[in-house]
Amino acid sequence: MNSLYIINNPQKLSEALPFIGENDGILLIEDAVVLATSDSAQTHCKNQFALEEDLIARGVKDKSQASWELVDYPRFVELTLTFDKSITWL
Amino acid sequence: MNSLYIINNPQKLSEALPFIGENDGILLIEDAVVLATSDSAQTHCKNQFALEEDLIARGVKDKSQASWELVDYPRFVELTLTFDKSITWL
Amino acid sequence: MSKSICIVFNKAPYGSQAGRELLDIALMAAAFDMPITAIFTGQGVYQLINNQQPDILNIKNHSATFKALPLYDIEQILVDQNALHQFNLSQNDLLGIDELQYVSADVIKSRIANSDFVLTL
Amino acid sequence: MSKSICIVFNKAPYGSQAGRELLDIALMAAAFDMPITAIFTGQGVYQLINNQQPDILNIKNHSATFKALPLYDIEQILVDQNALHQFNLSQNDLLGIDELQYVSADVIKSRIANSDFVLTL
Amino acid sequence: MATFSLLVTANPYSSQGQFSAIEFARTLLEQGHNLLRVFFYADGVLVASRLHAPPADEINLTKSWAKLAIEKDIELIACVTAANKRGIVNASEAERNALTGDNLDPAFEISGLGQLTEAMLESDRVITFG
Amino acid sequence: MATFSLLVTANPYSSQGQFSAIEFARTLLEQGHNLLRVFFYADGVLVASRLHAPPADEINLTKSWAKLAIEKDIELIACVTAANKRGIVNASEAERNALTGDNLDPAFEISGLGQLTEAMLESDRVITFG
Repeated sequence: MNSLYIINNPQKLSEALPFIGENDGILLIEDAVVLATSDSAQTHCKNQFALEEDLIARGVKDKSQASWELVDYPRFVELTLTFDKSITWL
Repeated sequence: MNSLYIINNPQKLSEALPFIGENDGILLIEDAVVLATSDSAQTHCKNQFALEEDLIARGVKDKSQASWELVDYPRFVELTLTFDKSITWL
Repeated sequence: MSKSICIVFNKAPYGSQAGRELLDIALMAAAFDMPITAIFTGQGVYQLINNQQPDILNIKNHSATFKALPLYDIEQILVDQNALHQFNLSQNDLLGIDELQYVSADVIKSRIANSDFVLTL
Repeated sequence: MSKSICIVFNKAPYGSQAGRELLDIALMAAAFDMPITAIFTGQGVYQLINNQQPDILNIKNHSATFKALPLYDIEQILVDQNALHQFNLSQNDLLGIDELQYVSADVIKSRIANSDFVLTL
Repeated sequence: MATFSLLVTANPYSSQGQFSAIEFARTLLEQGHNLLRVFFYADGVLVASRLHAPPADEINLTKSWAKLAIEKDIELIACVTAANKRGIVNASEAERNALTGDNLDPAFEISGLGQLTEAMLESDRVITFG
Repeated sequence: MATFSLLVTANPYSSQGQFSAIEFARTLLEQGHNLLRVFFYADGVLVASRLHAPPADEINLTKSWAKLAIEKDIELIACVTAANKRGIVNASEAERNALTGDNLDPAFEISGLGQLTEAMLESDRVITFG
């Protein structure tokens, strides 16, 4: 089964990473979206998403890297159905 | 003026470190006391303290390193007076 | 077959209440006969330290409940051995629970992948 | 002479309310004529990003208040340039406040050392 | 059409999680999915108080949840242990604990953790906001 | 003998800071120092509610503060903005905001941030517990 890892705190991505499979997904939300603006936060995971509304809220949408696909809330809901389950790594 | 830096979260020590002077003090309390049990958390600061009660509460007092001086609550109060001010780095 | 759940302890006691409140979820899931795996990783391994004495700070000690997990039929208890090494801890520092399994991140990864729910707090 | 205070912003908006609630302390200290230095370090530099639009999430935008700091006689505003580099940010990404001083950690260190109070949240 | 439940553990005042959870709930409902239950746990239960007085120009999260619950007939359940410990009580709990007053908002219900486990068993997806 | 004030911003349920602050306060008083004021801000204000019902075998932090305040005549002040936003209100604030009920514990007082600034100016040391 493939999981969508929801990360809302920038410090938590590295903690969850050892458990994330190549075919799992990572979705950055809330404060964690700043990771999408940095080229140092690249992972082995093929499905990297960042919540567009949270990037806009923080004024950093135009700084996000191409390796993170921007998704809005409707896509967020769809992603939770595309993946078999969602794991919010607090 | 010399400051006592109070650290209560293990992730915060490295964040505060660039601002801590050699003659300042560092006091680890609450969850941050686990740093005193690790040889990797050595600093350039000459005055390194860890709150004994918090080490005992977590069952790790006998694992604390000699480079961190154990202090109890009465010493904690005294330290806040020995140093010119206290800075809790949240 | 009932849905399975992984409960991930990744925060130390007693600076947060996460361990305590995750335990309550684990016990409730056990009452519903869900297959449960308790996973200890990151600073969560400190939850299992023996000889905790938070009562000296007037804080309730919940570590005895970890010892009782097998009594609630929670027998899958995985401890991330990388986390133990990272924090300079050994198996002797932990509560004497026969069911503790010291495993690699890959074992935890595959258990998480194969569970229906995974909770952290 | 009145006691001086450093207010240290080290958390990003809007995942926490720290920025907002530290601002209120800064304005109150200004009302008491305390000499104030506002310091932005770590993820706190995101507090100063221009073009923040949290209203799209129904969250109140407090960044305009940072622009108003000089009106409250808070003119010492230090931005940790290491933090900017670390997060791939440049001065152009920040609010247009004439009083922003881009400084090294050592400048912040000595300002902190010479203040009577230092608050983070 | 899928059936969702949400587990909300976020502190309503100091974090963004409750805002995210409400936005997610609204969106899934607009898409025609079902929302069976929102279960509040840990600091998430704090939103169930009716005594909030936020500044006039700011969202009242309790009322936002209540509006959603009334319009869309959604269960808002706060865990009793987490709630009572954090000062969220209904009238009968207040009486049982000899407290003078209560503060549970009428849109919310206090119940046990079993309601979370049941939501897991009866929903296609449970999404956590913390 | 020194004069202390404390700034307490710690969430009383999800963190240890309030326990640490109480222990620190008790210790400094035992040593004969003065404690001018404890100022509660951010999530720290949550402890000022009288409606907590913790499990019987656990500390009630509100009562621990109240005991200290009564025995040693210490001011416990919660910031009005932080408190009202977080659902901590006294009777007059409840009325002004058209809320049905109030929950401020009588050992605590609600006041403005100026009380924190004053404490800084009037104390030898202000220690933060967050």
